[in-house]
Amino acid sequence: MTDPRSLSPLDLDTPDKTFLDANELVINMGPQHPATHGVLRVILRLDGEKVLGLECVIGYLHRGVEKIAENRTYTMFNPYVDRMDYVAAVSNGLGYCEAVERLLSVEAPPRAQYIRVILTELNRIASHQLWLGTHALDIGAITPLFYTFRDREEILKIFEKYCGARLTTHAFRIGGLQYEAYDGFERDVKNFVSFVKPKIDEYEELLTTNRIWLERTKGVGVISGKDCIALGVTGPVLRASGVKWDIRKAQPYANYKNFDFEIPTGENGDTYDRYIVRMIEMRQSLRIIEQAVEGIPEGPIMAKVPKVMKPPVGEVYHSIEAPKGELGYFIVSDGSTQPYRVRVRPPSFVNLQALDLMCRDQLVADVIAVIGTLDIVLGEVDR
Amino acid sequence: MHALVQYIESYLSSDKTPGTAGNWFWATVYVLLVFVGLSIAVIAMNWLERKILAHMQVRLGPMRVGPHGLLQPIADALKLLLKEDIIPDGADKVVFWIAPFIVVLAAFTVFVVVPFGPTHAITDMNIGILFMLGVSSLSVLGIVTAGWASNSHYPLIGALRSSAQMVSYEVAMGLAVVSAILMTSLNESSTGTLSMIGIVEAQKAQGEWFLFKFFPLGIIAFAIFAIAMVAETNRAPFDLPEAESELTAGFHTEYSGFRWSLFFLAEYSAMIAVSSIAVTLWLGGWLRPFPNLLHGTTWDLAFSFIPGIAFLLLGAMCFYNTARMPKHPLFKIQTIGLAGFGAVLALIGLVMFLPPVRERVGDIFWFSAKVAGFMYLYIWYRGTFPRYRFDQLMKVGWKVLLPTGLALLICTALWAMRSEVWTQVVVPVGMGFADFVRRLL
Amino acid sequence: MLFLDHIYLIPLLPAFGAAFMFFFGRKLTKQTVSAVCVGVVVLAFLFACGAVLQYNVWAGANNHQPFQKIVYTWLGTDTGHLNFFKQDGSAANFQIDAGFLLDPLSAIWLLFVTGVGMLIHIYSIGYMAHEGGYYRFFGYLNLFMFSMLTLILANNYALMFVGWEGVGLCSYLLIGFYFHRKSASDAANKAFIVNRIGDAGFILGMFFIAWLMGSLRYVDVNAAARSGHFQIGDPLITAATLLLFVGACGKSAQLPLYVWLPDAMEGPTPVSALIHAATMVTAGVYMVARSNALFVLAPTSMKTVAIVGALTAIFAASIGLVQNDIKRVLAYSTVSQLGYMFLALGVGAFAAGVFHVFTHAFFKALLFLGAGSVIHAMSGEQDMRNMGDLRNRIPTTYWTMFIATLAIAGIPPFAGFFSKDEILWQSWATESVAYHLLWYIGYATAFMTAFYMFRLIYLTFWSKPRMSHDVEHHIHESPASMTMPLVVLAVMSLFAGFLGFPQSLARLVGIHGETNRFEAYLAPVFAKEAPVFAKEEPGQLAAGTKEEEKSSGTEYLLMFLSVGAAAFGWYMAGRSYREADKGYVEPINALSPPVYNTLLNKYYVDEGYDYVFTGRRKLGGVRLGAMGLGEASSWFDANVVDGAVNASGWLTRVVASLSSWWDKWIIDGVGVNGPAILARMLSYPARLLEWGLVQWYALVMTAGLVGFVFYYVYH
Amino acid sequence: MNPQIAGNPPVATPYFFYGLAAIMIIGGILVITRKNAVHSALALITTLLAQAALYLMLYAPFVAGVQIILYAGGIMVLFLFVIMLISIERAEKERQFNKQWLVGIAAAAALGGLFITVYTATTKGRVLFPEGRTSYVDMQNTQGIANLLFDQHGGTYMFAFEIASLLLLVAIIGAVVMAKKRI
Amino acid sequence: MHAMTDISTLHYLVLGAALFLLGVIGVLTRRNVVIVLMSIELILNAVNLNLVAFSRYWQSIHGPSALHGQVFAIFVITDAAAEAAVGLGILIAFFRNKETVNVDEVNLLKW
Repeated sequence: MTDPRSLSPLDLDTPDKTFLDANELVINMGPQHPATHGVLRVILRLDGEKVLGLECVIGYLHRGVEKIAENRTYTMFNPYVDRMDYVAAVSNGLGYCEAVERLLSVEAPPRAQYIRVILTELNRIASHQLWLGTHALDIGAITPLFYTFRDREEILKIFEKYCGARLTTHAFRIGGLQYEAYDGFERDVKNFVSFVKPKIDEYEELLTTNRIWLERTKGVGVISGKDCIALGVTGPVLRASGVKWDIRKAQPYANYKNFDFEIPTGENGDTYDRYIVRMIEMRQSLRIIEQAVEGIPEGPIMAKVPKVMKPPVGEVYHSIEAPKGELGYFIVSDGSTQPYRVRVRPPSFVNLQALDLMCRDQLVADVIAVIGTLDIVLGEVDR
Repeated sequence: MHALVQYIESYLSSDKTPGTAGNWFWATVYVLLVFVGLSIAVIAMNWLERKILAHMQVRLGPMRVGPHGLLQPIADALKLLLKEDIIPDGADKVVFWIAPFIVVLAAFTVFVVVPFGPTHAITDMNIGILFMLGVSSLSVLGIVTAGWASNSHYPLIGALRSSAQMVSYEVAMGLAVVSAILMTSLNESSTGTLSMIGIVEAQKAQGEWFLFKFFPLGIIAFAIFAIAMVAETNRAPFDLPEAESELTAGFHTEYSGFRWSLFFLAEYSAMIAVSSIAVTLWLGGWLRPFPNLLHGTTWDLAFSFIPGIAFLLLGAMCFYNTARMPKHPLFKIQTIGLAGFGAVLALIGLVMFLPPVRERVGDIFWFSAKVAGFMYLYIWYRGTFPRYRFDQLMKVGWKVLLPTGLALLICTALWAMRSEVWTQVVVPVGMGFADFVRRLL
Repeated sequence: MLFLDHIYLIPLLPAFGAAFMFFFGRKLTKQTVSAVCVGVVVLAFLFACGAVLQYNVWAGANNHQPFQKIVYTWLGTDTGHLNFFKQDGSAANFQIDAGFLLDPLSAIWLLFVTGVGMLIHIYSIGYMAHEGGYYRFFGYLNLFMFSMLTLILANNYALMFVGWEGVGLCSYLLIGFYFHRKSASDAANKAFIVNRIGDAGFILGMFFIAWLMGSLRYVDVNAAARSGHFQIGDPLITAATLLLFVGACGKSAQLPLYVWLPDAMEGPTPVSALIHAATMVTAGVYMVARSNALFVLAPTSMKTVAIVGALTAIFAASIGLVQNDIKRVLAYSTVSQLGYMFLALGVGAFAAGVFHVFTHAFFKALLFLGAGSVIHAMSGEQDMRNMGDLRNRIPTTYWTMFIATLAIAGIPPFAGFFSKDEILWQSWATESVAYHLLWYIGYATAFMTAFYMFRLIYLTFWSKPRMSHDVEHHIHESPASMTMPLVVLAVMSLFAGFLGFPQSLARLVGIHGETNRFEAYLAPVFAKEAPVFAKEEPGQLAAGTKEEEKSSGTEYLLMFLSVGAAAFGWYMAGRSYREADKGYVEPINALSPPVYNTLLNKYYVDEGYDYVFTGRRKLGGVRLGAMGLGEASSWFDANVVDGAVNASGWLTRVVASLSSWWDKWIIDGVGVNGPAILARMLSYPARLLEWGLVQWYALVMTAGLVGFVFYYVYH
Repeated sequence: MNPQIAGNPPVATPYFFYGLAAIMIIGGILVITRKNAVHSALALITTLLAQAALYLMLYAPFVAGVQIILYAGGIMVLFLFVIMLISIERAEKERQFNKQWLVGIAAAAALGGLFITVYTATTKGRVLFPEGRTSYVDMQNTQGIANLLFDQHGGTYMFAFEIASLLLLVAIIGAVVMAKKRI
Repeated sequence: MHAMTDISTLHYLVLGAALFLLGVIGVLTRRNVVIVLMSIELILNAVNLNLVAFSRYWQSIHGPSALHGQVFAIFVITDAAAEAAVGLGILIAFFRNKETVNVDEVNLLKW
């Protein structure tokens, strides 16, 4: 048997030989498929149940967000970014706002920074909870989905109370915040922290030592740190492969350098390690939230920003650690009120490149597990 | 009129099943009863699975159709019957038609020999357990043809998986069953039997459930069977053939409406059927708990009240929930419905206290209760476990269960023959060895 | 005598390291690799020190003969498979041994090769720490050490040639270490091919020697040469020495075969330091010095050596004036300094040439290692135009390099001053006035050397920072494993010169007696030549005879002049480059752009070679050189040779088709196939029973069944 | 009719026999005439099940059970599996009968004629196949077969049974060796 | 009730003969190997039917334990299983090499 990694890229013209001879069977998964998390289409080339290679076909959800940006003012474009990774809308907004702030050379006041951190970390927990539920569902455990959605609801309630929206929040403004934290915001956040801590143990009880879960995830979709770096994979996937890279630590933004937290890493880079890493990340996020909510300073929530934003001519690349990995914004300003070009570096899109490598030589059922463990959001992949 | 009553009474006091007795009329009545009972059981199972699973998953489950969604299965059934029946283009129409019927037929036919009581079976066959295994294995044919006839990749893979899985686990299942059958021959008078009723009678005669016989051999056999039967019915965590995240819906992806509901019916009937086998072989079938230890008329009387009490408790639960219903006018009908349902249950409970009834429904109640326990297990598995991968499933079947089953069979046989083994093997060999040692010295 | 008796262990230790890397290197960690490879070289160095000390004791008791240790005879007449006849027709007892020889000349080489090699090995640990192919690199380095030590310690030309080829191979491997870079592999090929030309000369010269002398052992050859049997100016000896010198030109990068050395800078910097500055390139010098007994018999060869050396020196130095790549400047400097050494050899000042080799090894290795450290600090940047103002960022590197620059420029009292001055003085001191021209050339070169070296220092360490932001951010001093060798080498550059403290200066400061210890130590190797000159050709060559030195006054003047030239070079460089900022103007460019461009493009020598020798470019529509020859022979082959072949083929075909017709229709048709067709027709009925269709068999079975039942029922 | 005294009534009436026989014959004809191998296999399954019912009528319940488990549940599943593995679209479009089909049918007809003559023949005053009447014996069929196969004193067919197990082992290995692409 | 005559052994024999003939025709005329194998199963089943019928007849003469015919039938079924496994294995190997299931295209001893 030749090493499947040495095979040429998927050749879709390969004739579908007889099922028996089954050297190569080409199967189309998606775009309408329960396990592809949206409208991802995967063309699999199989030898029996073994994956020889696969190709992702994307673009079914393309809305031209980057192009739209060129015809909107900086302020007007802000809500659009929420629609990319819609399960982590707050993170998207944070990245965009900070990028434009850098372009304008302003900095949000400390109080705004703290509230931003709290909301972003809450959103990270929400994103991971959603990931856990759907991932477990893909592998066949249906119950965790309901547990996680129940607890995610509490986060969405806080969002709703804060800004009125639950999913596409548009929580931040360039230069700070639009809304002051409502009365009892701190109390709500503290309550949530104490509420969700035992719940995370509950998820782990269901899965972490479950024999079938271990068999389905250990050694599945292994990717080495080197390959991760070569492919540009970031986020929990990279960390599970043993690379300690988190932008919150590596290039601190907002005021993450004021908080004490750890970056979990895995060893084997398999699906199980990614699961563990995300579970620990949720706990670490709670740690950050606890510290942040204790230390919210008083003061203004909005920096001095001109009504009509005309950033100086120039360009800026700013990236943050979104729940799925490095989310970067590259904005070119030509001095007018509208950006000349906005380019988004979405973590899901980049991480999806690793799918082929991770699925080679695995079984079809593992493809499902691997898609789940990559934690992609098609809105962000296609933009 | 009197003659009719007398006829019925004479039948009820018979000690034979209608099939054994060759009574066509009663056999037909029994077939109808079993069919109707089974359908009700499947409907109830449908509702219960949804409710129990929902409560495991911190949600309510069906609540709208009828009080606490009690009428939901009926609504579903109506919907399925009224749905358009789609046959995909390019499908093999004849086979596509026949396949669900094969599955349903196989699932229902096995109930011909299921003993709900010493006389409460349609017939008692000489080869009862063999018949059950054989006919239930016929459902593989239906699944394979269904998958093939759909002319689509996912059903075909699902069907192949399903049949490979069922064929594989049948082997382990068969070995576990054989070791139980071996135990029936240890009766002083009997020479062993394949008859379902005979197996239960053997347990009664030997004074213990086969589950506890030759501890721990009986329990191991039961465990093998309990695992294999989950795989055999394609239920979680062995539900690969219909793993929706991989194969959409497995072999019945292309089926809809009435024909789909047949598959549904067959799946649940098969679950009940294999649970019945387990109950019959290891859990003493219709026997009430401790029939030998707590015997005597007083204990009989005490135990015969339990079915009625159980129904009364169910009725009481309904009434309690009725009281908890919202007092809004919109809920009026539901409240009344729930109360009515409770009343019916309570009435049934009361009827079960009547001496002629309570003396005869005890067997059926205990059998059904044990089967219901298995049904709950099925639901519990589904709420807890992720799904196995196919190679892991095959590994469990062939590398774990099959060798264990073989070893178990040999151990059971040796244990059963231990006196012969002792007198004819161990003692002569030991004597010979002693002789050898003596000569050596 | 432990060390002397087991002298063969010195080359074998690195050979063991190389073999270990070859077989197991891939699996080893970097720590293990460095421990093994550096360890064996350190051991070799210690062993070499021991051997030299023992030799000195031994030589004192044995009339300063060379020490020989013959391990086994590799090939020779006494093995019975070889008959050897000399030029005069007499049979000779010709032998080639795996033998080792230690005398003052090889002792000096042995010490600085192992010593500098050891330092560079240690340096490489730090330099290569983040590179791929770590074990490969060290394996090659060890293999190089093995080859070089074989070259040095061989007791005959044949074994020397083994080492000679070995170092060539290692040089090829190490230049092409980054083989994924096209430029690196091209440079490696170039080095190998150019060396091959020189090697051809060497091997022919070796044949001449064997033919003339009947032996390749140094002791035999020297004895024969000094026996007076040969006349001075013997044409055969001249031919042999000229051929040997061709080999030396190839290996030591002299005109016109120097072209490979600048390109060899594609290799890692430690390699440049070890092979292409300190050790391997001096192999030519070693070989000529080793053959001194022959060379003195051939004055024409001596002149050639001197002239080529002087021309190379000024030629390379002038190119070095304008190069921008820090390593290239050093490469041309190396070529230039090698020219000096050959100049010294050519004028008969063998000891002076060897002394320059010795001092040059230290300061040039130091310069290269320092350049490597700079490159390391600059994140791989090699262009001096993008450096500047590094002296405070990497002070150790700066100071050590500064010392080396002072040494190479010839500022007293650094090592270079003594050796270079000795060469200049010796070339002036020759009788023939024509030789004074060589002194002028050498003098101009000395000025240029000072200029371009201080240009390097100013552009790199002084002037304004011109590097990009990112690079500037990362500037850092190298690790200790890299700076430690720098310091050691700097100390050596400072003090090595005092080994050859000139007699005249010593007199000046009031010291009497033998101060030029170096020359004295080498005396047993070279001194014997003097009488030969004196007798045969007085006045032509000054050689190392102190009696014929001119007055000390002239020597002081010359010293003062050369120091003045160096100082003036320093001053000029400082004036031009001290304040250089982005977009500074080269002074030569400002003076005369055509000259500048010619120098910048290295006198267009590479292009010229492409036109004339390789034929890579067409000269007026005609392809010359190797490729031209290939094209011509290809045309000849395709048209003339193949045409003849095709014609004979056509003839054969015509005849064959006639024969084929006869065979096909008459022999096969009637004679062979006829019976076969007959047989097939006859066998068809039998075939019906067995024609392979399963169902036909079943049918036959059924028929049989019918028959049997029928018989059973009705019989 | 009193169920108590039913005793051992005939298991089935002749209607059952003729009905089952008709199913079997029709099934057999379908097996050899269908283009689609899956249809053939389904027809064969029908035939086999009907035959199992005939075994029950012949008071051979154990054989009937084995017929269902092994034939219908085992061998035919194997057949269906293989049919699905090989693509049959092409086979359906081709000629279904071979070139000597006429000769084959003629040979079969001759055999059939012989069967008829044999079943109706008498030789030398002796009826070749007597009109045997089945009588109904109540017995423990399974135990009887078990006694023949392996009773305590060696069993009449014990050796044959062991040989059969060996045969099955050989068949398993052979099938695996032949069907597997890479061993 | 018993309007028809009872079913005798000969009835079964005739049925068996008919099945046997169908099987023979299938084996002799069909090209599809799968169907040929199924026809062989038909033949084996016809034989089994005869065996069980004779066993029944034998029982009526020699008593209820004379079950030799049924034991034979079980052996035949065993053989049928082995034959099907090996036959289908050959078929798969054949199909893999020749891409056909037609028996008359297998007229070479090796390919």
